[in-house]
Amino acid sequence: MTPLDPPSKLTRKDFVSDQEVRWCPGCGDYAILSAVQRTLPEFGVRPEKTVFISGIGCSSRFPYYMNTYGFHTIHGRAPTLATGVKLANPDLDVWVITGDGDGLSIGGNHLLHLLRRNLNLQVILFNNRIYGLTKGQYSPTSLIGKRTPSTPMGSVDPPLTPAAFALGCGGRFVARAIDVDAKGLPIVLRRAHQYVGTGFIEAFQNCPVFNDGAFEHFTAKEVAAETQLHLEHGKPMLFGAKGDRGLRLRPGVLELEIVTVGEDGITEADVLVHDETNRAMAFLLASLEPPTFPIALGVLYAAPSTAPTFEVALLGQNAQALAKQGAGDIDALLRKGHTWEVSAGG
Amino acid sequence: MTPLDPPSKLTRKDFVSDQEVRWCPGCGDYAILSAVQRTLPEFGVRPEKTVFISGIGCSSRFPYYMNTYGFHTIHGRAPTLATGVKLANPDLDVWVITGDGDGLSIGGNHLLHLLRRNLNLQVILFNNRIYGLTKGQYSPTSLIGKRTPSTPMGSVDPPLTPAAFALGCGGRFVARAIDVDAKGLPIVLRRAHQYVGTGFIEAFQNCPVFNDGAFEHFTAKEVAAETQLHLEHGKPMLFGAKGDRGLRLRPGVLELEIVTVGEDGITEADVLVHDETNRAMAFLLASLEPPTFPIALGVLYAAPSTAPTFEVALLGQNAQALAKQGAGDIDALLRKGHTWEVSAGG
Amino acid sequence: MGALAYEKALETGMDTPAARQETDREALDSVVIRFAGDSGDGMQLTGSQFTDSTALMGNDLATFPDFPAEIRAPAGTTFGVSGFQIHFASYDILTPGDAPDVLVAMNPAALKVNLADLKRGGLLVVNTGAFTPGNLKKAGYSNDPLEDSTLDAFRVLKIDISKLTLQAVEPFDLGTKEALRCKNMWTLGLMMWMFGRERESTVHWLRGKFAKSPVIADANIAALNAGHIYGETAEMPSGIGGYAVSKASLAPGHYRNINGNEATSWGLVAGAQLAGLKIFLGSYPITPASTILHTLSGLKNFGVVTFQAEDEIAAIGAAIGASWAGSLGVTSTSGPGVALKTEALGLAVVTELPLVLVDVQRGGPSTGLPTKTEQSDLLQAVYGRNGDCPLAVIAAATPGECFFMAIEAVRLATKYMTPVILLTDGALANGAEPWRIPNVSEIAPFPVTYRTDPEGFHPFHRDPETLARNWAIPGTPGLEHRIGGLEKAKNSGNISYDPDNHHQMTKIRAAKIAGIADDIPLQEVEAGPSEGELVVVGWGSTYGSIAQAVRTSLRAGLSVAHVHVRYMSPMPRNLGELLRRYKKVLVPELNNGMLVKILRGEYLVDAQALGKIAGQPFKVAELEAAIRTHLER
Amino acid sequence: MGALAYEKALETGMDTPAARQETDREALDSVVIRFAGDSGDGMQLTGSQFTDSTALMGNDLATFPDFPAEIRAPAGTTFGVSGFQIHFASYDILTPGDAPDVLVAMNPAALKVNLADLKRGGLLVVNTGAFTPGNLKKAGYSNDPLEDSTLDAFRVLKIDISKLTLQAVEPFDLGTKEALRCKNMWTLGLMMWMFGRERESTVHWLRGKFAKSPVIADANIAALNAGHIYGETAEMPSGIGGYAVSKASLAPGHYRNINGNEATSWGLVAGAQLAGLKIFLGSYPITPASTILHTLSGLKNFGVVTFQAEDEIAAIGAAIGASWAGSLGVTSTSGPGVALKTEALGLAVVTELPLVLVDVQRGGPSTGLPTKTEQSDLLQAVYGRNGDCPLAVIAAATPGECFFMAIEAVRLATKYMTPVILLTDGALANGAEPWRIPNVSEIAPFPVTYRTDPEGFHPFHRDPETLARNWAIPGTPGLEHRIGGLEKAKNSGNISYDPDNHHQMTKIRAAKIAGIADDIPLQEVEAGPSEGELVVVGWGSTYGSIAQAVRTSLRAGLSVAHVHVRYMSPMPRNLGELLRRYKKVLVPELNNGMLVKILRGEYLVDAQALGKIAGQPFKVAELEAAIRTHLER
Ligand SMILES: Cc1ncc(C[n+]2csc(CCOP(=O)(O)OP(=O)(O)O)c2C)c(N)n1
Ligand SMILES: Cc1ncc(C[n+]2csc(CCOP(=O)(O)OP(=O)(O)O)c2C)c(N)n1
Ligand code: SF4
Ligand code: SF4
Ligand SMILES: [Mg+2]
Ligand SMILES: [Mg+2]
Repeated sequence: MTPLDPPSKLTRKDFVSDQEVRWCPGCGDYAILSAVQRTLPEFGVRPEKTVFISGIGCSSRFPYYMNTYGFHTIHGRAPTLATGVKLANPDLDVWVITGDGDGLSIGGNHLLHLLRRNLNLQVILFNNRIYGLTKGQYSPTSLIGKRTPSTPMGSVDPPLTPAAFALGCGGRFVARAIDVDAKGLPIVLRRAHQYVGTGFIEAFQNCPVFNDGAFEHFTAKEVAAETQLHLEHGKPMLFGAKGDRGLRLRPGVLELEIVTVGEDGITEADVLVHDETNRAMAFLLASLEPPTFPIALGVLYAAPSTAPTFEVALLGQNAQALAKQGAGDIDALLRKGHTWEVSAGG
Repeated sequence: MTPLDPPSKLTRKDFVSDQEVRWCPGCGDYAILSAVQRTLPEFGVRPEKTVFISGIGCSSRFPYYMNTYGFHTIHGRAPTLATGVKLANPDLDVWVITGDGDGLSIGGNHLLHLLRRNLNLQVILFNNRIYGLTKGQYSPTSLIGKRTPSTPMGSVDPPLTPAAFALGCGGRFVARAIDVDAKGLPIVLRRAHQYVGTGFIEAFQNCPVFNDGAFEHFTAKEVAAETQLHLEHGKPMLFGAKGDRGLRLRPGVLELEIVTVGEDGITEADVLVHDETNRAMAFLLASLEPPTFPIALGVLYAAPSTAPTFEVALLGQNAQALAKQGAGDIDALLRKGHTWEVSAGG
Repeated sequence: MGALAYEKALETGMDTPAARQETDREALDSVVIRFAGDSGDGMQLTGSQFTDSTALMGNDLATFPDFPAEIRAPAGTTFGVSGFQIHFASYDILTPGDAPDVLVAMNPAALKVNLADLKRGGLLVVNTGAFTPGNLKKAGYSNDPLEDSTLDAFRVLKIDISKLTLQAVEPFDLGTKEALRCKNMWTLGLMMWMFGRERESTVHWLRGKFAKSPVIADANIAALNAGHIYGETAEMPSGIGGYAVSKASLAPGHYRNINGNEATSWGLVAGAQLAGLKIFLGSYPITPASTILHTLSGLKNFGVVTFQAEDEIAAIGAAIGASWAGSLGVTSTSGPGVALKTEALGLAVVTELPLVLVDVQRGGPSTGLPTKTEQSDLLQAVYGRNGDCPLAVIAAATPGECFFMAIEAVRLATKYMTPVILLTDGALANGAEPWRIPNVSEIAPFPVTYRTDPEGFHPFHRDPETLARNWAIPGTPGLEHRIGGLEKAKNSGNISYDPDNHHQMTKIRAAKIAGIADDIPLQEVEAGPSEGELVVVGWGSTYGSIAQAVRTSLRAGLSVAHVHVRYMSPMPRNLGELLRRYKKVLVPELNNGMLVKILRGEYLVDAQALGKIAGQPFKVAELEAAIRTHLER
Repeated sequence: MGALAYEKALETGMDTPAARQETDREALDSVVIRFAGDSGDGMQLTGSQFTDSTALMGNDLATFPDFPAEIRAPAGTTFGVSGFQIHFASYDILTPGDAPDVLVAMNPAALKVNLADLKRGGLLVVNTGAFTPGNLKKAGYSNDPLEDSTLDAFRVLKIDISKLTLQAVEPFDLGTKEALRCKNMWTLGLMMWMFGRERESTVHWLRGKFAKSPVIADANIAALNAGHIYGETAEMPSGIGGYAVSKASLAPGHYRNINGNEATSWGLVAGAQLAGLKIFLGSYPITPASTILHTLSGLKNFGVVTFQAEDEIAAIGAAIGASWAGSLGVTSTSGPGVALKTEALGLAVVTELPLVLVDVQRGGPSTGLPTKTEQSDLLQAVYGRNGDCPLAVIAAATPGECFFMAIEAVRLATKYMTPVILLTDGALANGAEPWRIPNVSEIAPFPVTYRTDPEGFHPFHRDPETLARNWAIPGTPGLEHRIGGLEKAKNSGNISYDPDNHHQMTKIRAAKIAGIADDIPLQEVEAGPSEGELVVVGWGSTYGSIAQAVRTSLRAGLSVAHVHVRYMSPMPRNLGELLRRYKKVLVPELNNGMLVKILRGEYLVDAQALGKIAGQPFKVAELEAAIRTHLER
C-alpha cells in the first residue's frame, strides 16, 4: 500500500514511526506513547493530517515515534509553533507534547496564552515532577523539600498545580490521567480530541530514574481505590474500594469534605454530582490531593464550546475581508490614496 | 535635613522624586502614584530601604517618580530582577510595578513563578486593558472585539482575568482596586504590605488616550453603587445603593447568584459572608463582572501566611549550612577529596 | 470672506486670491522646513499634509519625523517636543536636509529644542500665543527669548497663532481646548500660502478623517483657510513673502509618498504573491516596527494572517510553525525583539525553513532610544546566534527601496529555504519620499513548489544548485517526517550525533548561504570614479546623506566614490576587489563601527570607521567634512 | 583466594601477587585507553576511577568523557554508547590523546562506534558475553565481528566479562541484573592490573558510595578484585601483558584532579571572596553547564545563594537584580541559554552592573549536539546584542585554568562594573586533569567598595581611570536613585534623549571596555620562536592539542609558534604586533571560523581558518598535518 491509497481503516501501526524509542526502561512515557498510538486510529484522522509538536525534554522526544508530521522544537516554545501551524492550516489535527519543565517552567507563558486563546488542538503535559533530560533537577511541580542536584537541601518553592493553573488561564478543557492507566488515558485523549477548543491533559508520568514513585501515593495498586476519584459528568463523586465514599460541599461553605454513604445518615443524594461545565467546581477538584482527599481524574472541566476557536475567529476575519473587499490587488494597493503622475516632460 | 538624619516621621514628600511626571493628562497612573506616595509614609519604611522595580510600559515609568531606589528594567522581566534583589537583601521593601502587557503578555511566566514562590514583596499590576506606550494595541486583558491598530476588525481572543490567573498560579494574596478610588486603593496597598508573602494588586487604570472608559461600566459615579462589591473579611457580601443586594451560593450548586435582602424572604443571613482565606471563593469572585454581577473589589484572597516566604526558606538553608559546616574555607575546599603531593624530586 | 466661503471657493476649484499672486513669488531651488511643537500639537499631521501637497506640486522631497521618546509628556516641556522636517526641491532630493531654512515653533519648548539647528539667517515662525510665563518656565527659559537677543541671528515672524485660530473657528462653537487643536491647521495654511501649496488634498483628508464630526472638519478647514489668507493679506516683515519651488524633473511615472514601514509591508505582500504564498505575520508591538504589524493587519483580503503574539519569542515561533505548514512566515520587530528571537532563529536555520525577519533598528543598546534611529544591529544580525548559524542579511537604503528589498527577502528565503533578516531603521520606517509606483505584475514571479512526491523523499534532500532542501508541508500524504533543533543526518533528517555529519552539515549550511552571492547583483559604484583616492562605503538609511555628500564633493573636484552595500551577508562577489581599487575606504555608519569590522575582516582592506551614534541621521555637511579630512590625510 | 580474601589483602595493605610481579612489566611512556560501553554500563565511573588511581600513581593525565546525547537509549544501541578516554604518561600531557592504544568494548555497539578510532595494532578488550545475536543486531552488525576479519588489524583480548563477573559476585546473592552491574568494576580491575594501578582508592570510593548497601559495595569490590586477579593469572595472548608507566615529573606541589565546571565554580567562589562579595547564582539547567549550578548549590556555607530560575531570562534577571543589590551576580548556561539572555545582557551593559556569565559552549546551532563540545559561541559573545553593547569576554584554555579565569572574570566585572562572559566548553567542563592546587590566600585580593557618601553623588559618576561608575546599593541612605535600560545622562543617570549624550555614552562604554586591555597581561608566545614562518593562534580548550602539535612540529625542526588567546575582548595590546612577526597565521578552532574573523578585522593579518565542527576536540595529528601544509604552501 502506498501512502496515497484511499483512506482505509487506520490501525496502531499507521502511527508508529521507524525510529527506535529512546527512553529509559520503565519510563512512563512508553505507556503514554502506546495509549496515543492505540487511540489515534479511532479518530479517523490520517497520519498526514496529524501533527505532533513538542519542546525539549525526555517527553518532548515523543514526535519522533509517531508516524505523523512532527516538530521537536526548542525548550518551552511548542505552543507557539503549534499556533502558527494551526493558523496556517486549520485542517491539521495538532497535538502539543510538553513536560512539567518545558510547559510550566520556561514555557509557562506560552501555555498560558495558548489556553487563553483556545485554539482547537490538544496539549498533553507529561508531569513527572522533575527535569528528566537534564538529569534530575527539581521542576515547578516538584513537592517542597525535593532533594535534587540543584537543591541538595531540598527545594523550597511550593509546587504549581497544572490543572488549577490551566483553569486560571481561562483553559476551557482540563483533564487528567495516569500514564499507565490504559483505560483512563484513552478516555481523556478521546474527550480532548472531540472537544472544540484547546484540550489540556495532564498525564501523571513516572520517571523511574530521577523521581521514581512520585505519584505512587495514588497510583499504587494497594491505594488506588481509596485515593483516586474518577470523574464522570452527571455522576455523583464516589470513590473507595466499596464505592461508598463521596465528596460533598460542606453545608453553607465553599469547601469539600469526604463523607461515607450509609454513615451519619448520609445518602448518595448528599454526594456532589460532577458538573464538568462548572469552572469553580473544577478549580476545587484540581487542588485535591491525597492523603487528605482523593486525586480527581478524568475530565475536570469542559466549558460548553460556544465560543468560536481562535483560528476560526481570526481566519474568519480574513474571509470576511475577502468577501467584502474582494481579493487584494497589489497594484491597486500601491496606488491607493494620494498619487500623482509625472510626465516625461515634467 | 540631610538624608542621613535620624528617621523622623515620614511624609508624602519623602517619596516624591525630582523627576517630572510624564504621563498624559488625565491618565489613571497619576492617581495610583499619588495613592502610593500618600500611603507609603504610614508604613515607616525609609525611602532608602524601599525599592520599586518595573518593566516597560507607561505604567513602568513609575519608579522614576518615587524618591526611593528604582529599576526600570526590560519588558516583562521586573519580577526576575525583584527576585534577585530580595534574595540579595531581604531587608528591602520591594515593589514590582507592571502593566497588563508587561506583566501578563511578555512577562506572564515570571509573574506566575513569582506568585508561586511567594517572596515577601508587593506587585501592582496597572490594568488598562491596552498597550499604552506602544500606542494602543490590544492586550491580554482587552475585551473581545477590541478594535486597535493591530486588530482593525476587532480582537478575537478571550481576555485573561488577572485575579483568576494569580489564584491559578498559587498566588496567596490577591486584591483589586480602582485607580481613582482614594479610599479603596490605600486599603489594599496597606493590606498587601502587611501580608507576609507576595501581595498581588490589580489596579483598574484608565488610559484616556487609547482606551478611555474601559472600566466605566463599574467606575462611573452613576453605576458605582450597583456594580461594585467592596469585600470585607467576615462581612456579608452586600452592595447596591441601599446596601440590600447580596451574593449567595445557589443552594446545593457551586454558583453565585444575586439576591435582594427583604425580597422573596431573603434575609441578611442568607447572604454569603466573605472569607478571604477561601481560595475557591476568591476564584468565584475573581470572575464576576458587570453587567451580570458586580465587580469584586478589595482583598479577594489572603491565605493564612503560615508557609515561610521563599527568601526566608532559601536563605535559611544558607544559615543552616553555615551553622552546620562553619564558614566555607576555600583552601580547604580545593583540598577536599583525593589529593596527592608531588615532591620536588618527583 | 468667511471660512465657509473660502472652503466653497476651494471646492469649486475657484482660485483664491493667493493663487492669483503666484507670479510674485520668489523662486527657490530647495527648502527645508521643520515643524516643531508639543506632542499634542499635531506636528506629524501637519508635516505629512504639507508633504502630500508638496508631492502633488511635483517637487522631489524627503522627510524626517522626529518623535518625542515613548512617553507622553505634560504639555509644554522640552521632552514632549515633536518635530517633522521636510526637504523639497526642484531637483532630486536625497536627504531630509541638514539645517532647516524655516523653523515653525509652536511653543517655547519647541523653540528651545530646535533653534540651534536653524540656519543663521533662516526664517523662524513662532506662535507668540504660547509664550506664556508658565510655558517659558517649563521650557527652561528664564527670559522670554522673543524679547532678548536670542533670535538676533534669524528672521522672525511672530504671530499669535493661538488667538488667530480661536477667531477663525469661533463660528463653530467649540470649547477652547478643542478650538485650539485647530492651530496646527492654521499654521499649515500659512505655510501652504508661503510655499504656494494647494490645500485641496488636506481639505479632502480632513473631510474623511472627521467624517463622523463634520463640525470639527469644518473648523479645521476654516483654520487652514484662515492661515492661508493671513499670509496673503497680512503685512509681512521685509524679506519675508511667498516663495515658489518649481517642479523637480523626476523620472516619468505614477508617484506616491511612501514611508519605509509601508513599503516593507507592501513589499512583503508583493513578494508573497510572486512566490504564490500566503503571509503569516507573527509580531509583538515595538517601536519603530509596530506599524508593519498595523499595516499588514489591514490587508486581510490579501490572504495576510496577522497574529499579535504574547511576546517576540512566540511571534517568531508561530511564524516558523506557519512556514513549516506552508505559509511565508514573517516576523517584524526592532533590536530588543531580535535579541529575544535569537534562539528561535537558530531553530529556523537548522530546520531550514523560509522566514523573513524584519528588524527596524532603533537606538541602542538595551531599551536605548526607542524612537530614534540607528544602524547598530548589524553585527547581531550577522553573528548573534549560538553555534555556527548562518543566514542571509540584506538592508534597504531608502524608504521606497524597502519595498523591493522585502520582495528580495521573500525570494531568497523561499528559494534557499532560509531565514532572511531585512534591516531597515527608524529613519526609513517613518521617513517618507515620493516613490515611483512599480507595476508588480511586471516583476518576474518566483513561485515555490512544495514537495509532494513520496518517491525517494527525504526531508533534507537538497537542490544541487541552491542547496535548498525540499519543502514538504504537513497534510501531504506519504511525506510524514519529523524535524527539530538537534543536528540531523545529511539526507534523512533523522537525529545524528555523528561527528563527520555535523561537520558536513555545518559546511553545507554555510555553503548554502555563501552561494546566495551568485544570485545577487554585483556591487556597483553609485557615484564617482571606479578607482581612485577614496571610496565611501555605506549601507542602509545613510544612503541619501552619503550620496549627497559625495555628489557635492565630486562637484568640488574631489576623487571620491560612493559604494552602498545592500547585501550584508553574503556580500556581492566583487566587493573586495572593488574596494581595493581605492587607496582609502571610509565607512560612515550610525553606530560605533560595524560594517567596517566586517569589511576589514572579509577583505583585509584598511577601512576606517566614521561612527555617529546620536540617534539621528548624518548631516551632509558632516560627511563632506569627513571626506575632505580623509582625502587630506 | 576468594573475593573476600582479596579484599582483606587490600585493606590490610598486604601486597597482592600482582604487585610482586611489578618488575616484569613492560615500560611505556604514554598510553591512551578508551572505555566504551552502554550508557547503563557505568563507563564514566570506570573512567574516573581509573583516572583517580592514575593520578595517585603520579602520572600526568588528561581525560575526555564522551556522553551519548541527552537521551537514555535502550540498551545495546549505538546511540546509547558512552565513552571515556584517558591519556596518561610519564611526561606532561596536553590532550586526552588522539587514537586510543587500548579500547575496551563492553558490547557490540561500543565496538561499532569506537573501532575506527583504535590505533592499528592497538589492543582491543571485548566482553564476548555481550555479543549475543540480539545485541549484534541492535548494533547493526549482520555478521559477528569477533568471527570475521573485522578485527584483523588489532590485538584482541576476548573475555566473557559478563560471565566472569557473575561468578565473582555469586557469593552475594544478587539478582542477575544487579550482579551484571558489577561488570564495569571487573573490567576496571583488569585494566588496573594491566597498567599497575592501585585499587585502594576505588575500594574506598565504593565503600562510601554504597555505604547504605554494604552488600553492593562488597560485590563491586569482589568484581574489581576478580578482574585484577584474572589479569595476573589468566594466560594472556602473546604480546599482551602488564605495562608500567612511570611517574611524570610534575611541578612540585599539592595536586588533585579537577574538571572545568568544578574549577569554574570554585574559581567563582574564590573570586567572590577576593572581592569581598557574596555570590548570587541565577541559573537554569542546561547541558553541559548544569554541574556549575549543582556544585555551587552545595556551597551554601560559603555564602553562595543559588536560585534555579524558571528560565534563562529569569536567571540572568535575578542575577542582575542581585548585583544591583550588592551581590556578585552570576549566571551559568550554554549557547541556547546565552541566546535567551541576550536582551538582559544589554540591560546589564547599559546599567553598568558587575555580572559574570559563564557560557559552557556545546555543539550548535540551535539545540545542536548538547553533549558535544564546540567553540562556536565566540561571535555571539562578542557581538550578539542589539545596539553598540560592549562587554568583556575571556576564555579558559584548560580545566584547571577555569579556576583562574573565573577569578579574573570576577575581578574585571567588579573593577569595571561590567558584565563579563567567561567562555568554556563541554570538553573543559567534563574533562579532568591533575591540577596543582593554588593557595587562594596567596592571590592578591581586590575588595570592592560600595559608594556610601551622598555628597556629590551621581549614579553615573565614573572612576577617571577605569571609567567604572560607582556602585551604590539599595539600602544606602541618601543615594536613592533610579536606573534603567533607556539611555542615561552622562552623570546623573537620568533618562536622556539628547543626541550628543548618546554618542558620548556609547563612546564611554566602549572606552571602558577597551581600557581593560591595559589591565591584562600582554600576549605571550606559548612555544616556538618569537618571529618566523607560522604562528598557530588558538583559544579555549584547543590548548592541549595545539601545544602538543606545535611541540612535535618544533621537534621536527619546523618554524612554528603557538599563541593562545585568553582575552577575547578586548584583546591584549600587543597581539596585532606579535602576529605580524610571522609570515603566516593559522587559527584552528572548533567552529567554522570565528576568532579568525576577529583577528583579520582587528589586525588586518591574513589569518587562515582551520575549522573542525564535529563536536570533538582536534586530534594532534590533524593539527600537525595542517601545520605542515601551511608551511609548505
Ligand atoms: C533554552 C534551553 N534551556 C535549557 C535546556 C535544557 N533542558 C532541556 S529539557 C529541560 C527540562 C526538561 O524537563 P521536562 O519538561 O519536565 O521534561 P522531562 O525530561 O522531565 O520529560 C531542560 C532544562 C534547553 N534544552 N534549552
Ligand atoms: C522586548 C520588548 N518588546 C516590546 C517592547 C515594546 N513595548 C514597550 S511597552 C509595551 C506594552 C506596554 O503595555 P502595558 O504593560 O500594558 O503598559 P501600559 O503602557 O499600558 O501602561 C510594549 C509592547 C519593548 N520595549 N521591549
Ligand atoms: S530520565 Fe526519566 S523521564 Fe527521562 S526517559 Fe528516563 S525515566 Fe523517562
Ligand atoms: S498612553 Fe494611556 S496609559 Fe500611557 S500615559 Fe497616556 S493615558 Fe496613561
Ligand atoms: Mg519532567
Ligand atoms: Mg496596559
